[in-house]
Amino acid sequence: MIIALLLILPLFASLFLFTGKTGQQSKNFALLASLVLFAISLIGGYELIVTPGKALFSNVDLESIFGVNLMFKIDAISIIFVILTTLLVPIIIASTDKKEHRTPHFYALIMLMQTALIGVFAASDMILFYIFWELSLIPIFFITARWGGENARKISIKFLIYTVVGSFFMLIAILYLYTLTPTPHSFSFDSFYQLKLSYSQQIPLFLAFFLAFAIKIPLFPFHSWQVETYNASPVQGTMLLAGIMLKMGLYGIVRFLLPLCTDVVANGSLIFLPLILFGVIYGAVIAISQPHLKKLIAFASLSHVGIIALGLLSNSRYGIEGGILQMFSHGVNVVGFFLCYYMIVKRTKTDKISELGGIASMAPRFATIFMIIVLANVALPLTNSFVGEFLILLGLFTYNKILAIIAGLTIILVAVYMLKMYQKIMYGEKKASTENFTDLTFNETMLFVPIIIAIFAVGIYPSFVLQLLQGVVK
Amino acid sequence: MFQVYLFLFLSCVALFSAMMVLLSKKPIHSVLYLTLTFFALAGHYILLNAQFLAVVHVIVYAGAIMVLFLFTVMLLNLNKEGQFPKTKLVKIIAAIAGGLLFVVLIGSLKSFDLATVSNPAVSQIGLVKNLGKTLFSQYLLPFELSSILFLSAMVGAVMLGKKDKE
Amino acid sequence: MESSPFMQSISFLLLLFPLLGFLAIGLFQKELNKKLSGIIASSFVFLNLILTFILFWYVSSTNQTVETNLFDWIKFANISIPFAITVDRLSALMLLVVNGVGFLIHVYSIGYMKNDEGVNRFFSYMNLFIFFMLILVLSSNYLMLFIGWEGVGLCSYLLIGFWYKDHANNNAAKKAFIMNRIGDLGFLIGIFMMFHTFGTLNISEVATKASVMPSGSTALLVITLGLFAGAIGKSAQIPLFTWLPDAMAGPTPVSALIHAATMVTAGVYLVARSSVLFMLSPVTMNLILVIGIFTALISGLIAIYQNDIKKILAYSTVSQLGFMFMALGLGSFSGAMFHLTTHAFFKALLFLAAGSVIHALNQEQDIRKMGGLRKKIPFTFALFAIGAIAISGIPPFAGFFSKEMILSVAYEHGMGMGIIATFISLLTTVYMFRLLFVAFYKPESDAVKANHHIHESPKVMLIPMAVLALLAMVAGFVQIPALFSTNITVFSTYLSPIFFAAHQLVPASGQNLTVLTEWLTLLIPLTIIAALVYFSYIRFAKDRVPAELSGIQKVMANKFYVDEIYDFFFVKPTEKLSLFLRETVDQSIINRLINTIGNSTLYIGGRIRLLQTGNVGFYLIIMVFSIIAILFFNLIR
Amino acid sequence: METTVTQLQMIPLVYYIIFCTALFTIGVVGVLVKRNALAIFMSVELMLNSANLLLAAFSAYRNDPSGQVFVFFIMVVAAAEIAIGLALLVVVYRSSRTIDINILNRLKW
Repeated sequence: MIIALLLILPLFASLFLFTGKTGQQSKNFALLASLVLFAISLIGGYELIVTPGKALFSNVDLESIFGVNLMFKIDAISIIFVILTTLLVPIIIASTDKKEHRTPHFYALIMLMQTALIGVFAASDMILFYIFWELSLIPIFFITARWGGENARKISIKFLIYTVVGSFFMLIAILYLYTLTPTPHSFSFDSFYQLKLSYSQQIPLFLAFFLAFAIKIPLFPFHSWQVETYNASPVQGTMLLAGIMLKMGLYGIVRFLLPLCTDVVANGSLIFLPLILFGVIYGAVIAISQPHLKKLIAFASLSHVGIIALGLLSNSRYGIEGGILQMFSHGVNVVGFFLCYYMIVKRTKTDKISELGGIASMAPRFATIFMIIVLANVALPLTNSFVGEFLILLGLFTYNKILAIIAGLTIILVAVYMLKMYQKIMYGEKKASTENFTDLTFNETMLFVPIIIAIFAVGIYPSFVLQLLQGVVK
Repeated sequence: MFQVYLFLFLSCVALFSAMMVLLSKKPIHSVLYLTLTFFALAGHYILLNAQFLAVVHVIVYAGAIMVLFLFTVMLLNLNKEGQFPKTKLVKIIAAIAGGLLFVVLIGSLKSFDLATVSNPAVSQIGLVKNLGKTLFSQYLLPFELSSILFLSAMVGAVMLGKKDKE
Repeated sequence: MESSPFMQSISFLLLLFPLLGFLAIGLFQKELNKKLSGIIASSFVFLNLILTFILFWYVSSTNQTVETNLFDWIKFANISIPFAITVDRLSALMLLVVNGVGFLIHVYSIGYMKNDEGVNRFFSYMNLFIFFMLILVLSSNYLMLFIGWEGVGLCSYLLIGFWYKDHANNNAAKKAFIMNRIGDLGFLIGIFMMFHTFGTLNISEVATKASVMPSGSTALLVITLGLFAGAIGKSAQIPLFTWLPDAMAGPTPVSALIHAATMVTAGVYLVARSSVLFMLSPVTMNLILVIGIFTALISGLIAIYQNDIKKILAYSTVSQLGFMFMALGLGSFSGAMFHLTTHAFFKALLFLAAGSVIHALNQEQDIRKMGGLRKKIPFTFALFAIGAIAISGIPPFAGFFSKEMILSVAYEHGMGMGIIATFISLLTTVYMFRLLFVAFYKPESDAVKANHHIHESPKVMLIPMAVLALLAMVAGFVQIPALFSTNITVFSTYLSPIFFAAHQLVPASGQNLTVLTEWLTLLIPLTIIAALVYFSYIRFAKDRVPAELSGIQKVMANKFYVDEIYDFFFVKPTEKLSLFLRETVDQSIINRLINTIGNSTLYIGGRIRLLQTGNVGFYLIIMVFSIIAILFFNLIR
Repeated sequence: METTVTQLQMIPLVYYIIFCTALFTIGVVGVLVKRNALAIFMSVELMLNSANLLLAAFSAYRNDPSGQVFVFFIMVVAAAEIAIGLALLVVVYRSSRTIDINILNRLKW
């Protein structure tokens, strides 16, 4: 029931919104719908917490008609991402500014995106997973292409092609798995999990899945779409991309790579972990000298998701649980970060760090909020990402000490680029572009409230999430 | 034995007239040879005891289609020689292609076991009555749909043939 | 061991009060009256101080530890890290220092920050700092200690960059945070190794499990090196000491509280806390000793040639911290803790007095522009002089006793070590009295003459200083050198249960000195001190044209060019690398590669398109041949 | 009629296959050789008819009426196709005054 609501509600909302008249009404409607969804997903989360190890099921058996069985299942891992989605989408919707005159289609696409994302996280059947995976590209493509900035069309096409190439490999892997299942063949996750794959079967499977997810996440060196797309997309699109959509790739790693390619992950880690690690350092180092705020966030994000991938592939429970927790945290943090970016750009019309400065003295409230979000990104203890990064590095350390120490360098680098950025933007004397910087309005402040609550809640009491995961992480 | 001779005779006529369709210079001759081919095929149908098909074949092809072809030839005033010169090369390539295709198609019979096809003493299915029963019971829906196809084809042809009024 | 619920709730309140203070002041920054915030903040710390006394009385009288488990922080599978606090004798001592000095400095700040527009922000940060410092001190496991560790680093960052309009302050703040982070990485690795080895992070459990391990094992080496790396960062030891002098960009009470009395001594506290681990790792102990000595020496030398009053004190702090680490390296944990305590008193006093001077002179910090202040601000002068005497180790002030405790350990270790230690402690006299004479005795500089607004600080500033001065004078009497009396060893007795386990592991080495030697080692330095004071008076109290600096002096005045070296070897290359990766690798290689793939697809498509000649005959031939090919393939298969 | 039917057995099925293949090949060659669109149409008709005959033959030999029904449908479709196709030819001729497929190559690239 909950799953059905979670999927159907946004879909219908989206269809309804396509017929909408004015942007403002549509925004209110979309906001309402997404808040209802959030409440529903919280109910789902509550159900899972009271009975540990339980999972929500939904089966639409269309075997006789189309020969497919629509299987949905939300377990503890899924619910975290579903909640992440339903938490962030209202914020993203609410963040649109009146002045920008978004048409109803904009909100309709966001709701469609939400349908696809929830579908990805809730699917328990490969074909469904794949369909939703690809469906999520459509709205984000249009959002980027139509409401984006300079060169948006070209870049969004590049993004589309790039990620579709990745999904193509995943499709091959899925079909390969399908042929391996005992007759009657099945696409359901469970039938895949029951397969005992030999090492030689796992290797091509791993490569195909890894390529698909590495492009989506993105991991170095497949990241070149990311920065451009972030930069070209309207900020809401960027938030959807960075906050939720990238988690699809990581979610895929948790769902498929870890259970299916156990041996490859166990034996081959020393080959691909250094590559990921290089990407982590790479992103962090580039962020140091990045002159544009949005690109800086993009590279920071590249570095952060790399760490998550490190944790997931570290062959250690700590790393995996930490990784999942960190995915949630990163989603929240990066959206908060982009919101801050949006507040700045809205007022100053520039995101060149060198043209900004002295905001803190004019907008103390904003300065505080921005500082909290920066600190959450720096993984200061008692903020959400500390626990995740700690567990990831601990997991990595138990696996390989050298890698963990190199990965630890990021906690220095992240401090370097974050503080440098914060200092240049917020501190110092006013510049021409920041002369009339006004502090946050009440509505704008409210946008940040859930984010800040999430930052501290997860930072101070992460056991909540960790215990939820306990039954699921194998 | 008579039937075999009849079969061979009809086949020869059909093949010959088919060849002539290609070889004749004037389109009008081609069309007439084509008609001859169709009649030979109609004979084949009768030989197979497929009377209904034979009748329909004659009506549709020899009757309707040929007339259409003839009209078109006349309408477009195509009946002149040398309108469509062709190079030797194309002919050679076409001949090679045709020969190869024939060989390959026949060759593919190799794996085909004709013995499995039963050879009934009396085949009554081609009779109008039997075929009608099948057509109006098992294939009723396609039959009705084909009428819609016809209708749309008709409308399409009219639309296309209509001159733009300007 | 069951602790009484009353004490438990007290220890919990200890954390709650400063947090409440932070939230109350921080959230209502705009609404709150500026005069009120200081009072609120101070009163919360005062409440803490009272609680501290109760706890201190409890742990020192009953020899029990108060353990409180607040909630499970990280808990799944076999990892369990609770949010728990422990009050034992060591933490109670630190509580006294933090809350006591903290309270006095809060009160002082009310006067000092009176006219600053960001006073509410200031006090909220100060309370936040107390909160994190208490977490650091009270934590019962290393990860929670790490929370406090990073938390105080954050507060330090916020407070150094308190006047954020000037980028010099911000740079200093950033530098402090990043250098601390480098140490923190070491700390984290130590924690990882600890968890990996022992499967727990609880401090006492780790100590118990470690005590059965063989001395000098690799795991312990890694753990202790990691923890010590953290301590290096936080306590500004070589090679990460350059942030502390820069940190003087913050308001002076901050320098007094964070960068002299409490936070920077956290490294010493950490090592003392993990005494068992360190005792079992002689390599690390020697490293600590060496680093302590070098830090103390180098920063002492630098301090002699500085002209900024706060920078002198900052280098002095670094030097004293080095001295404490030297004591730790020698295995004298209680000596280090003792010096930590007394140092907190007189260094805080010195900073506050310096703040008072700066306040009087309208933010003038260059001692060359002072002079003759003895008569203008006599109270401040008197208090400053007490501080200077105390830090120089002149009896009967506190510094004498704590230094003597360390020196005697050093002499027991070996005569060479003793002489080095003595030399270091003598350096203190040189730079302190230079400062004292230049600033207060020397004839008035032009700047002072021109300034008619020089005034004594208000009482709200002087009284806390007076209390500190009193402490600096008498605090030493809790531990009197064995030479005079063998009975009064209150301090080391008080801490002995904490370090009992550690000292058990490694029996005290070194020879006992003869009484004569002891007297000599006591009297000769004192004589030299007296000579140095006199010499300084001659040299600095008179109005003399400063001599040209010779080569080596120049090097010292320029802080051994450490900043420049770091800049050249670390900062610049990182920036260059960043630029290189961004411009060359990312844009020119990776992105171009991807785009080339895309473009070449387009290009090939464009070429292949030409195959579509539009000639139907051609298509047909291709089609027929393809059919033939497929059939043929079927045939031969 | 009866006699015809009984004699049917005399003609092996493979004769039909060879004959139809030959007819089909002629059609293919015609399509390849001819440049006149109308002639190509006729060749296509030849191919269709050869397929039709083979279907009918198999149907008779296997005693399965479906084959013949399909032949019927193919005729239907072919008739429709011719109607549309010739109409198209006329339109093409009107606009470009030719039905030479080598000249009608505007569909390139």
